[in-house]
Amino acid sequence: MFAALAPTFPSDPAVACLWLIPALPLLAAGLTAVLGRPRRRTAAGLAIGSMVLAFLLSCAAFAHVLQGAGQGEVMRLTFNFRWFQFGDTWLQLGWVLDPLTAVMLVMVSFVGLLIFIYSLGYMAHDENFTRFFCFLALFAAAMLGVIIANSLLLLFICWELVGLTSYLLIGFWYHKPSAAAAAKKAFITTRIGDLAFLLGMVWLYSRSGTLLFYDAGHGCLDSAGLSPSTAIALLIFCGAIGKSGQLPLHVWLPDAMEGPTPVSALIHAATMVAAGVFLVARVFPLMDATALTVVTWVGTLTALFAASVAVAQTDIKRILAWSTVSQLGFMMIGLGTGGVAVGMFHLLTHAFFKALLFLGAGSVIHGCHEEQDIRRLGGLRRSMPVTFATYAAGMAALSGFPLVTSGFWSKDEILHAAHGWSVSHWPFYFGLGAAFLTAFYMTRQVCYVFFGQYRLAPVMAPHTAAGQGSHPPAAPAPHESPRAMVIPLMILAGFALGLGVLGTPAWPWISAFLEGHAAPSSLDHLLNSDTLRLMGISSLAALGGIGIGYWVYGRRPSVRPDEVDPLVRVQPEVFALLQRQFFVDEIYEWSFVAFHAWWARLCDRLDTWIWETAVQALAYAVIGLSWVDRVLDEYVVNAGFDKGCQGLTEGGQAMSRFQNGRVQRYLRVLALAMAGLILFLLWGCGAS
Amino acid sequence: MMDQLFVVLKHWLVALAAPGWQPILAAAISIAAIIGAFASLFAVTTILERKGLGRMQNRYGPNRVGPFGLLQPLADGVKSLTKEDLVPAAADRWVFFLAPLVLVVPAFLALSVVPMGRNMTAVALDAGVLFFFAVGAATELSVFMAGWSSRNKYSLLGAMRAIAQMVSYEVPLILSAVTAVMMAGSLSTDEIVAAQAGYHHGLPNWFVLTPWGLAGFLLFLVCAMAESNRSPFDLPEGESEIIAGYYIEYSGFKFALFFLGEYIGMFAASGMAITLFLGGWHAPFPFLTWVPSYGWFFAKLLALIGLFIWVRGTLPRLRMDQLMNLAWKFMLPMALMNIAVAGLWHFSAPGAARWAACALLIAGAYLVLGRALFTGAHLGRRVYRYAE
Amino acid sequence: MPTLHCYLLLAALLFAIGLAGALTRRNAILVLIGIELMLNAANLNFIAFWRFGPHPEVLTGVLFVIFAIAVAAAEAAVGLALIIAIHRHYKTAHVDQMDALRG
Amino acid sequence: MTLAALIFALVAAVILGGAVAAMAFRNLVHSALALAVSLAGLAAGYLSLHAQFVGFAQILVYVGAVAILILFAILLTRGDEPGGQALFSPGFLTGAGIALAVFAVLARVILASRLVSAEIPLAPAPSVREIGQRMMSEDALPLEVIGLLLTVALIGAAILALREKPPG
Repeated sequence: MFAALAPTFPSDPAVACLWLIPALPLLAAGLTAVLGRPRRRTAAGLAIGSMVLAFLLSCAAFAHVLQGAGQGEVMRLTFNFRWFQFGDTWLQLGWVLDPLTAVMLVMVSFVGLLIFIYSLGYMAHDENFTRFFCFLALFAAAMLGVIIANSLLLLFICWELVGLTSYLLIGFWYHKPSAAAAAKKAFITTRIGDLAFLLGMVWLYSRSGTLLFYDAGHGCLDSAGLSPSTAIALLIFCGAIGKSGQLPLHVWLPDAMEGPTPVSALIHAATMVAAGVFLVARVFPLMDATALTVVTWVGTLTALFAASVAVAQTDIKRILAWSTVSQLGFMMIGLGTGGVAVGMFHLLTHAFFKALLFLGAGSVIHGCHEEQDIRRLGGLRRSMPVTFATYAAGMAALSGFPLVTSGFWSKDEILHAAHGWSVSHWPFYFGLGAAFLTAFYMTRQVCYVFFGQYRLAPVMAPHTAAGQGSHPPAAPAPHESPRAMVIPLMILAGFALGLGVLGTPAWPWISAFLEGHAAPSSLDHLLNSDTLRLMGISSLAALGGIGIGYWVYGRRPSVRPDEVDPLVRVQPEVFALLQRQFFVDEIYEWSFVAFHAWWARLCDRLDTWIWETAVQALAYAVIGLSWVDRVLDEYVVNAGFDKGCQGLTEGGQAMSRFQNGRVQRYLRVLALAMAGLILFLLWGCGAS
Repeated sequence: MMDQLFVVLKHWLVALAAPGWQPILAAAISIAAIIGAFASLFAVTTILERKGLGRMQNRYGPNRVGPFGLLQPLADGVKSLTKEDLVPAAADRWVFFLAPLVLVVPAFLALSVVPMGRNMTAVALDAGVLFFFAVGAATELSVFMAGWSSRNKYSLLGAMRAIAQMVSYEVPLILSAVTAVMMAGSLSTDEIVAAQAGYHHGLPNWFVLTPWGLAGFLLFLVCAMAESNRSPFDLPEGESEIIAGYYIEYSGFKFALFFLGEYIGMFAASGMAITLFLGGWHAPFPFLTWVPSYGWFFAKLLALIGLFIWVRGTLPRLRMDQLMNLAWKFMLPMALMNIAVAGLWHFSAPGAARWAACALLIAGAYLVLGRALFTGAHLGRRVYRYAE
Repeated sequence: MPTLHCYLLLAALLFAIGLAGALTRRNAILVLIGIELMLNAANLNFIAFWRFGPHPEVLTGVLFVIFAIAVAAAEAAVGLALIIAIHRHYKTAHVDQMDALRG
Repeated sequence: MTLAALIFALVAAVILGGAVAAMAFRNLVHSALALAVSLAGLAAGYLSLHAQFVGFAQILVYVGAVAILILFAILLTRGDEPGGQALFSPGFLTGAGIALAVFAVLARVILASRLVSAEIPLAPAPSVREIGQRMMSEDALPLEVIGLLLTVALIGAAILALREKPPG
């Protein structure tokens, strides 16, 4: 696709083939779009096949980068081409291959692949199977495009595509009003951020004259690029806020859970929401101190806020959504305080274990007939053991169980960076609090879902009977999910636990890789005092959260769905506040939405009373004129014209009287003429 | 002396008359001679034909009147002269009456340009061959008149058939004659005959002894048969189909005239064939030159008539589409090819090579056209549109 | 002794007869016949002028007539074919009924 | 009354008689035959003018071909015409008058013309050979054109006379 436009094709095969990675899913999406609805196997085959190829190519690219790693500076291969010309300047697009891209590529394509496979099982009974896979493939293409983009414009294009697919997938079950509303909400909310993003981009272009990140020393991120600028950075960060659901634009993310669970896992946990973080990481050189401070504080508040809200939620997926928000806040803290490496490390680990958790939740929902309320679930430890084991691993990773989980190490990195932050210590303390709360609500959730006994009434609640997809109200006994869903769970669990080794203080490979120098492996980094102290503190917070959570919910699991939450007995108002998510939605409702409604009504009045009258007057004037014109036409022009035509017609008829196809008449005229001619000649001769 | 007998006789007779009337007398004498000679030849031919056909069909033929039935023609003549002359009530009298004359007169006229011996051409015209064909064209008119005037659908059909056939075969007839004209470089029959004089190591210089000459002769002969409505081209008077064709209604003397006209036409065609290809009145071999020239001419004429009779007794009648296909798809291209070959012959050096080349060309054309003619596709639907 | 005038007058008369026929007869074929007569009148004129002209040895007149005859033959063929086609279509051979071109 | 004058009188009589008959007969076939007679007379006239070749060509072409053609055309077109129709087209008197006028004018011109050559040049005897040479040398181009014309006319006539296809 791009290569066709390339004036000089890059010699490096890795870069040359880079465009294939998004192109393949795009092709799959296109082909699937023209497929008929019943062609399920073809659609799935196309999507998954394209994803497999993309994954292999990503691995190849990753290996290519890995070879070049470790020589002091970051290895960065770019390829730019001209898209179109306005005035005398060419607008250039391009793609880049550097450690950041490589890592993200591998992560996204791998998680995406697993989730595709998972969807085989989860969506097996949906009649819009093909459409679903078409959207998924399109999303994957767009996401990969975001990753490899070397131009802010190309990134923005793919970014919007991502937003579009997110909208389509949240509203996938559009027959549910809540789903449609959620999709609209997500779309509009992210638009707000994207508007700021666009402004920042335009401003950046006006400043630097190019939107390429890296262009042999002329890109806006190159060392020779323009100096960091607070305003532009913040505007672009607004885009990130919108996408990754930071305060104050977080409201769409919990509602986005209306979409199918694989979608939640892929888009709203692993990849798309991480795109914001990735964007900040990508444009990190543009960020100056002020911008980074803003990023840090936004992240901090989001982390704490979302974690506290998550404590009081009862919908299994909403809890995970809120935790996603808070984890994204953690990533922002990491970016703001510790730089790209820290944030990206948590992004990677989080992608894996959060995807794991969502898929586990999906498995639970799938097994319990679309039941999402944790108070009605319970005791699934026995009925779906694999799900339980993997879910427990994910939960441990999320709540940062010391040493054995990847979440522990990445979060520890962030806390470490926050602690070392020169500006303020509050992010550190808030982060600790958020970590504690994370552990607490995860424990609460696990206790509700997997311990105790099964509380779901044999008779289904109405809102579930009207449940998604084409599920028949089967026997209430929960069952383990099919293999297509279980195997990805296990793989992800493995990564969720083991991925941490890439970023331990003893061997910080990931940061080294991202910054492009060899990773120093030395145990004393791990063993020096304050590292240990921080590790201790964070593990204390995690273990404390787990412990208290178990003390509150695990000792005596609730037996009936309508049993009140233990916390309500302690602090009803606070709990209510948390349950209502600090009334943010309501505030927005009363402020912005109301204002908009009022404004719209005002415009409507304006339209009706002022503009319309003006238009009406004008219209009447024109009508009058045309009437005059018509009269003129009919009684003046037409009459004269008709007269002329009539005259012509009569003349023609008079002429045509001679033209009576009688050959002999013609012959007679001829003969007479000949005689006349001869006589004329004769007299002519006589005269001469 | 023997050779020029008749010429001298004529001159002597003419010399008797007054100068002013001499040309007219000369013309009258030659006309009388031609009429007498060919009328008697007609009588001979009829008996010859009837007996010959009888032999070919395992019967005796006429054998009652006179010795061996030799006086049969006389009897026929008397009979037809004394017979009642019927004219159909609805017939168009004048045309009906004129038709036989229009047939007979041009036939005799045509004979007048044929050289029957040394200096024995009745009317030595500069454009003799052209004249021959021109007057031959009048026969079609007479046939039409006969068929149309006697208000009989069979006769009309016969006339139509005959005219279609004649018109079709006139083209190859003339074209095949053109070769001889080309070679002789003249339209005058005398010069054509003169061009075939002399001998060339033992053989006469007749055109028929050259490839194009042979082909032209055969073409001319076939076309002559068709022109004179003789079997196998006797569709116009096919008894089994349309009784007697265009002269059903004729009887008595008019019928005899038609009969006469047909035979005279045949004689004329044979005479022209002899003139064009068979060396006219020239003797076939040098040592036979003592035989009078008219002797040779009439010998050849009788031979050709014998051939005509033989063919008539042998071949079955053609179908109409076959007839037309033969004319337009075989004879005409063949004649054109023949003209081309004659040109080649004329402009290439004498020798065996020329001979072989021309023979090969003609043989090739013959094979190709013959094959094309007899692939069944051409023997299929008949496209015959006059009797709509 | 017939002179040029005689032949010219004869030709003129023939022409007039043909013209009269072409002008008055209804049947298209007869109109064609009249036209043929006129043509032949012209031919006769050519021959007469050639014969009585100052240079009879120059054969232009004769050749002209020969060509004229050829052309006339073609003309007759095509004309008759036209008449037959028209008759087949309009079921008439009368020129006063063939007026489809009237204005 | 010399022989030549007699011949001319005969020829003229045949020509004019034939022509008038051809134009006046009610029966089309009679007209065609009369035409043939008239043309044959014309051929005789050519002969009397020492144009042998032309005369024979005239007979060959007109009597042999054109007359037959006309007869066929008559038989083909006369199939379905009710008898007793008007012989002449409407207003034929004017036509005849016009023809008469034309003849008068022509005669006036001829008689008024001054090309009265008292002495008749002695009869030339154009041999066919000369005509042929002339045709092949100077008039080669017209000859070719005539050949082309005849071919075209042949094909065209064949196509015209073909049966009409039923529409569609």
